[in-house]
Amino acid sequence: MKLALHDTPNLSLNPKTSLWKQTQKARVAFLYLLPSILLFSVFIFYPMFKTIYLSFFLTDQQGEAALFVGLDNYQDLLTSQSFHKSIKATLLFVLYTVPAGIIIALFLALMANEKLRGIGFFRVIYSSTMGISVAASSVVWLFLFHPSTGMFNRVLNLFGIAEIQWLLDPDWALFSVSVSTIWLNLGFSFLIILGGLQNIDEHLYESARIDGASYWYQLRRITIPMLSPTLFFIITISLINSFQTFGQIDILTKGGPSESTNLIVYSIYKDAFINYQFGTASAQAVVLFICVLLLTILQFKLGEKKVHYQ
Amino acid sequence: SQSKNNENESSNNSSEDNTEESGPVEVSFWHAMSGSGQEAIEDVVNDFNESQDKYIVKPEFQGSYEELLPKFRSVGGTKDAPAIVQTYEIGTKYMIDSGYIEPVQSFIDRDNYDINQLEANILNYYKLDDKLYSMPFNSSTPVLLYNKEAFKEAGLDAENPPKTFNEIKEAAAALTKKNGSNTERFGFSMLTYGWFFEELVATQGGLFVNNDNGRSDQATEATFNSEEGLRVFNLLNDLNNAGHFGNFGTNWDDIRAAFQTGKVAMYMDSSAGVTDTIKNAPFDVGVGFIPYADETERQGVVIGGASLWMSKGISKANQEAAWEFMKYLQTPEAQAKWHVATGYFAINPAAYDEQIVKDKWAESPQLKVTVDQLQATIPSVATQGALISVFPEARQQVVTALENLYQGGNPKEELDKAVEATNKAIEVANKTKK
Amino acid sequence: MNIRNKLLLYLLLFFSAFLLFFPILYAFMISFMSSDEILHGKFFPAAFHLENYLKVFDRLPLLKYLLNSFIVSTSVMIGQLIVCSMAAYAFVFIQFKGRNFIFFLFISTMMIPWEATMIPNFITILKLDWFNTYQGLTFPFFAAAFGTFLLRQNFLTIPKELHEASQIAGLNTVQFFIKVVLPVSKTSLVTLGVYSFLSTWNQYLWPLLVTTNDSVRTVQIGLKQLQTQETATDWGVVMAGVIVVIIPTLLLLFLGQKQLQKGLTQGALK
Amino acid sequence: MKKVELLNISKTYDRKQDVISSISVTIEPGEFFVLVGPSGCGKSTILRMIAGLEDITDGVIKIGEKEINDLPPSKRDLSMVFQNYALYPHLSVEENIIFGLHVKKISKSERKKRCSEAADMLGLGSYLQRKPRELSGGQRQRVALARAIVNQSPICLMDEPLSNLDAKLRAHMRSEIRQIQRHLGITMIYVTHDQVEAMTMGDRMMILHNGEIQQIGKPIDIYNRPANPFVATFIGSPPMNLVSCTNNWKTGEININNHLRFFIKPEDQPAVRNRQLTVGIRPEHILHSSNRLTNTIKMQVQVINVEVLGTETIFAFHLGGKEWLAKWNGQWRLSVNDIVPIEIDYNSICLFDKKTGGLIKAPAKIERHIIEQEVMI
Amino acid sequence: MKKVELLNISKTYDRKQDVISSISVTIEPGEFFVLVGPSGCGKSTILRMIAGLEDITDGVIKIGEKEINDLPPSKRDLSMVFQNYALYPHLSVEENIIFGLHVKKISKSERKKRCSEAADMLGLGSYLQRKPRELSGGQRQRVALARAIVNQSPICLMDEPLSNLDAKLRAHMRSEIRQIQRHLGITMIYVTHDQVEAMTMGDRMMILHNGEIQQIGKPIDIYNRPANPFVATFIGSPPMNLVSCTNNWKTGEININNHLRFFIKPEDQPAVRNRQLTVGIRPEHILHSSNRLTNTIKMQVQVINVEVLGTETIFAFHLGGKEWLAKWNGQWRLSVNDIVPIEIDYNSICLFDKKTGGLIKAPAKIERHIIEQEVMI
Ligand SMILES: Nc1ncnc2c1ncn2[C@@H]1O[C@H](COP(=O)(O)OP(=O)(O)OP(=O)(O)O)[C@@H](O)[C@H]1O
Ligand SMILES: Nc1ncnc2c1ncn2[C@@H]1O[C@H](COP(=O)(O)OP(=O)(O)OP(=O)(O)O)[C@@H](O)[C@H]1O
Ligand SMILES: O=P(O)(O)OC[C@H](O)CO
Ligand SMILES: [Mg+2]
Ligand SMILES: [Mg+2]
Repeated sequence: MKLALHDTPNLSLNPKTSLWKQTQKARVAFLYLLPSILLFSVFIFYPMFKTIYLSFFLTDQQGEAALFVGLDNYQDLLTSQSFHKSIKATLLFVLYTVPAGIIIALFLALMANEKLRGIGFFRVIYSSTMGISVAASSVVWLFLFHPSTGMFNRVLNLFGIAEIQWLLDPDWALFSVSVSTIWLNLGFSFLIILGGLQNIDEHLYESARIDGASYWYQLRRITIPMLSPTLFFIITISLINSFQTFGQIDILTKGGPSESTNLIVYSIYKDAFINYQFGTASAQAVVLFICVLLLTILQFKLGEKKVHYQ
Repeated sequence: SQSKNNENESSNNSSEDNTEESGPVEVSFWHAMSGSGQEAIEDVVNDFNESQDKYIVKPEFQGSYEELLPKFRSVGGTKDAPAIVQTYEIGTKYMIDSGYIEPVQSFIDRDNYDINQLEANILNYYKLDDKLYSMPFNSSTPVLLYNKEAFKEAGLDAENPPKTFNEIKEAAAALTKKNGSNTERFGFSMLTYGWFFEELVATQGGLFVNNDNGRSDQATEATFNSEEGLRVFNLLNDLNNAGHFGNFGTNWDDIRAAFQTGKVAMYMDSSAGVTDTIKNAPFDVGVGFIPYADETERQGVVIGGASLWMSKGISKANQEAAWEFMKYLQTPEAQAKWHVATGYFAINPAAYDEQIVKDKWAESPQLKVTVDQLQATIPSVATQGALISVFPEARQQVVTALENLYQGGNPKEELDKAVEATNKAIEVANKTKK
Repeated sequence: MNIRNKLLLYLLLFFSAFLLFFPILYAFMISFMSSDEILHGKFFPAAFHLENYLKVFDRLPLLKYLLNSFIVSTSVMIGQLIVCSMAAYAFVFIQFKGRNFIFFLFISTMMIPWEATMIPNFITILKLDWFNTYQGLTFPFFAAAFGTFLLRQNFLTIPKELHEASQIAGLNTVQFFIKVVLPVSKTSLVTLGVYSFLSTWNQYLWPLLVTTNDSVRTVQIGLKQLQTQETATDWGVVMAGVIVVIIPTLLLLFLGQKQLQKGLTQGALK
Repeated sequence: MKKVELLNISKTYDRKQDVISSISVTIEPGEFFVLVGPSGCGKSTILRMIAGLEDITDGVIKIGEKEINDLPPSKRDLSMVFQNYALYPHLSVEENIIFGLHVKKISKSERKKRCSEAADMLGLGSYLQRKPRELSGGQRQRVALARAIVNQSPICLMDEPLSNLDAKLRAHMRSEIRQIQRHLGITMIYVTHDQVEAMTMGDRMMILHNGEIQQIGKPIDIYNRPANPFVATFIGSPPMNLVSCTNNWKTGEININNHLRFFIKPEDQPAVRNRQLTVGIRPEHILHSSNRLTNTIKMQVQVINVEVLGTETIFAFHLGGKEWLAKWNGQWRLSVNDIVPIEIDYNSICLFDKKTGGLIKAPAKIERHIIEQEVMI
Repeated sequence: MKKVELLNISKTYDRKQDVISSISVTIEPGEFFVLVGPSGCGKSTILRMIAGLEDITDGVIKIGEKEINDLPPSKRDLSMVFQNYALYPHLSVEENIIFGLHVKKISKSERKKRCSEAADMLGLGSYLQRKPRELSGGQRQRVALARAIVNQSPICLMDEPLSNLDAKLRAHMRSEIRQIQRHLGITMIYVTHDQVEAMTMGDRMMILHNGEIQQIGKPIDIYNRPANPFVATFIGSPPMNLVSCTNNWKTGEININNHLRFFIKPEDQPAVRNRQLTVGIRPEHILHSSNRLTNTIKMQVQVINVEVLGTETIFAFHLGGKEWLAKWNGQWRLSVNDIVPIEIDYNSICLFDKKTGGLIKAPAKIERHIIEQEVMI
């Protein structure tokens, strides 16, 4: 699980060996990578370059570049209040969903990793949200959040607590969307973490148990370090996914109220699909891309140190 | 083999002329109707297909209005373009400018088709420079829905709903019921949707954009922060501050549920939603005209909903099929069926004389109010509706402004902000226009 | 573990399971209710009417949608497993110059929001004349940075002795890949398979874009067709649709889980 | 210092076949108890049951006076060296060693001290900061050993702790472990397959075969009086030569395939009456015929294989349809096919009951030098 | 049958310290070559370089006449037993064993045959359908061994292949491996830390220490003429006793800490002149003083530790400030603190140069029995 891959000493190749020989491994690797590279080029890199290109233009109603404006789109973004709001909402959203989601998933996975009767049932239940589409789940959550017939407000009423405008109050909306997102992503994180847990050598726990290490001590000194590659993976994925959340927003809030849930991706979607402003949409996409990229690099740089690789 | 089939199907839409020989001409009809609307549209299309044997129209759902448009934009002018496409009213300007569509006026002129049989107030919207670009299809307007039982309970006249802004305020005050900090029933509510704002401005005679709502010339500036617009915002602000306004967000179903469960006593809904609401609400539902400001006269409503457009660049035969279908839709029988099934207006008023409509109206007389309101509309550039290419964005700005307003924002400031943002979008759009 | 702890753990397990499963349970209940019951916010339906389900199947060619979804999801799953495992293999077991760079390039594709590339991709599909075809629905998803990343992480945990032993046994890279790496990584292949299947199953916007008619449309679009904007939504029917749509995936997850557990316990020798 | 008691312990993994069948043994406090047996006989399984890592299918385990069947491993207060080391791959050697001390809340300075003591003893001083994956096999094993040593638990379980070490280090470790065990008074249960370890380290030794106890006793007693042919061949290297024979109960003559005949001494005759016999003779008791000894069985055999070790020479020959091994001191220049004269002292012969396997006669007074008697210069 | 040639091979993992420093050796076709050395000395590393699993930092490896530095492992046509088995966890024992044959396109019946042969030989017959994780440590090792055996590659590398087996099985495997190797004419490179394996199996043996060759030669020659003190203590168990002494070049007297004095024979005197000496004596050459031998160094020592093995007794005593070990045949009833008379034959003494470590005098004619001369009944 190393990003800092070992470049093996044999790259200091014997000068006698021909270039053809030297590149043999690279050529074999290329064959393995070919399908990916082809598909990526067509469906990701090309559109990405197109996006970057478009971000320097104002586009016409057909979505074609019409007027070169240089960095104007970026400048506009930086001064645009609603983009600031977007960024803030996105960061908050990431902050709400990623740590909480992973901690809950870890908690569930730890429980489900115990060897108990019927544990399979719980594993299925805990991973079930993975099988539920954003569309389907958001519809259900919409119902749960419903201001007049929703389950949540009913429960609050039951306890005599003032109703909450879950999706209508800008102070609550992001939170509510986050809750449903955490729920939705839980299944996947759970499965991944459970897999990681099961891959830890049982002998290590045996040894620790003999030493008399408490559950928490084992958790801290063995489980978490041994799980760190998995955690690292799921954190990276969750971060990226969280930055790209779209479906829930579209169904639950459409970016409102008062743009409080207008995450960047949704803002991009709106600009591109509803307002036909591909130029600004592209500029946002590029900004988002750079943000996520930087964050991921940062994560790899910092996180790597804490991650133990087998 | 599946994919081969599809290729054949799509090539039917293309401009190859030889398809005429082989049986009936098949054309695609892209629409954005889901739920019961989709059922109704499929019924109507079926009727058409059975009524003759030269053409077969295939209704194809393409997502919401918002989702349909970018898709059409991408296939427009190619062989994958459908013969007929449904577009919401605020996409009109975009469609006209796109160059992908054939104005129906050319067929009207060719066939000397009499469009005067159609509802003038509807045609007005889709006409530009006396040229009809698309065929109106599913048209709606907003109306005021109220809970008659709540009216009685509050000692109000259930047969006489409030007409002006002030009356709304008074009624709302009377209808609001509190229980400690929780409000059990709000007097008034409005979906946080730009459409209702546009209608409330229009009914006062206010314009949304300059250049006669964009109808005499390309609109260059938004004008909805005029006094008419401000009155609407003030009304909502006052109601909200008084605690008489219930905010149920941007979701149609939420506000309907609120009304039907008695959480809201009055709200505005699309005429297309009236039938269902009457059916589902456990109490008597009253329907009234939308309110206007006390300072002005009632001008009426702008038409909403969508119309049908014909693609350009497809084969003559396909265009012919599209045209035949459009004509069929305007027949009183088709319209009557459509109106009864959906609550959308009959484009052809003759439909209202059909028996099924009469039966329906007898059953729920409230439905007639929607038609009355439309027919009572005074034609003007205000009630004709605005034509701007960036209409969707403008609506969004209004939504944001409304949301901010409900959170304690200043009406004037929020409105100005929305106008400013809209202006910017208009400016960009005009700049990039070819 | 003593009895008290066990009991406590079971309690926690049940409680979490209930919380987690509540929304699904709720949807399930609603799917049997009449609109009147729904409006009154009941939790248990008065009776388990199948009306809503009948309506759903009557309204839409749901079986056909399900079949399409199944074909599309399975294809993407298989395609992704093949393409991603090949790439991951190269990243782990072949040492070549620029490996880091290419890997990072791959990873970086994860950062690109799909919504941002949708329109150009749509046009590509259009140009390829892949409208209304399974290719159009599946091809763009065959290569996935996520899948490559996941498999790479797993391949890295394969003891290097296995690679060495295979090399000495005379296996070439392809043989080692097929005979050792893939079987040993069954777990993560299942994980990725389940993941890619489900995420494809759950797609909405892309299938909507590249199809214009029902021929290859997937079930999520059907779900959308049950909801309406302007006219009242029949929630009972929608929830029935939701249940119909999620049952196959839950089932798959259930079956996959068994396979997953099996795979997990067969983990590599330490 | 605690007693460990196994009462009728059984274990099955698959609920079909017993891996351990009803074993009872008491390991005394402070005892060094060695467990030997062929690969797969259940040694590790027993250790793991004592440690609490494996459920006990049947029976009772007591530590001290307490039944501990249901006690979790952490409460049993013991340390263990695993056959496959079980090092924490994410911790450095040092952290691995003091892992258990940490848990036991032992002060930092004490931890440091014990760690460096153990590391010195095991020659790990310069590897303390490495991760396990950067160590050679033997180095890893030493870390595992150090980890158990620093714990100073009253009971220590070791599963082939020296199998990957070279002879020199192994000899060193043998005495170190023994010294630590004595010094701390630890009760040690030690699994090994090394003859020398088994013979020299244990106070007592238990031989296991197919999950059943073959013999328990002092190593040297077991060597001298193996309870059955299995033990006889398992302990001692090269193993005891075993061959079945016919015996004439009347004359007391024993006949090995007509190749070798001798008479049972009168005092042993009652014991062999009515029994079928297996004859056993240790390789080192097959002597070079020197004419020095009397009352021996003499013959000439043909060498079929020779192995010359530094101090001794082992050669094989055929006798009675079986391959026999003989071990002579020193380096003999023997070649295959050489004819060599050998002699066997009757006293050094072992007799087993062919049917039950029971020992009938053990070697007597062979090479038991008693220094007090011999030396008096 | 192929030659393996190492020319000035060096290896470093961290680019700082050499794990292997400039080793050159030629392993002849069909030779059984044993590699021994203390833990961590680089044995596995050498095997891995030959196999192509580890890059060669410097030097050339040839197989046959071909330089193979850059040949991938799969092209080198050799088989290998890994120290930690490296079994495929997803395959059954049987599939593990025939894994390589599959690749080599060997017919199904032949695969079956070879597999069952190997399984029988290693006692794996009843485990063929199990997965590796259901096996005990020794069983796993046997699977790894079987896997290498069935391959019948011209070169076979084994890394401590018997370390987890019990003595009996190990003895059996020793001769089996040797026979297979001879039978197939395989060139075998064999790492072990077991003295007996090292002494008996190899045609030649190489002793490695800190990545450097200490000595190469026939095992018995190395035992008799160890090139330096390291080899002397490493080969032979218990190790040779080494002690430094002062020597008077004029009189030829050797003085070990004033405890032991003796004179160097005139013929050896020239070699020791001007040198500081280390004296070495193997434990088995410290004899019980029986007055039988003349010209020996006699003394009495006090026993400080005794280990009684079945055939021999090892005891320790202090002499010249060092602990010495002596090994006597048989079981001696010695106790700690006993005073025992010992004698050492001058011939059995080893002398090393204290500075260079070079061998000056090896034991002469000690216990080299030559059967032809002795036996003539
Ligand atoms: N998890 C398991 N499932 C099934 N059988 C097992 C399992 N673990 C061990 N066994 C079997 O139980 C028997 C005893 O195993 P154990 O590990 O105790 O042997 P051992 O005496 O330690 O052998 P070795 O000296 O080879 O390590 C073996 O036959 C083994 O195959
Ligand atoms: N991957 C590695 N990185 C750094 N050092 C290593 C690595 N592998 C081995 N070493 C070091 O190289 C030296 C030689 O290791 P090697 O495994 O060859 O020893 P060995 O002779 O096989 O020992 P053993 O008998 O204990 O298996 C050791 O000191 C070891 O710590
Ligand atoms: O949903 P409809 O068809 O009533 O239309 C309402 C709005 O006019 C859409 O823009
Ligand atoms: Mg074991
Ligand atoms: Mg090694």
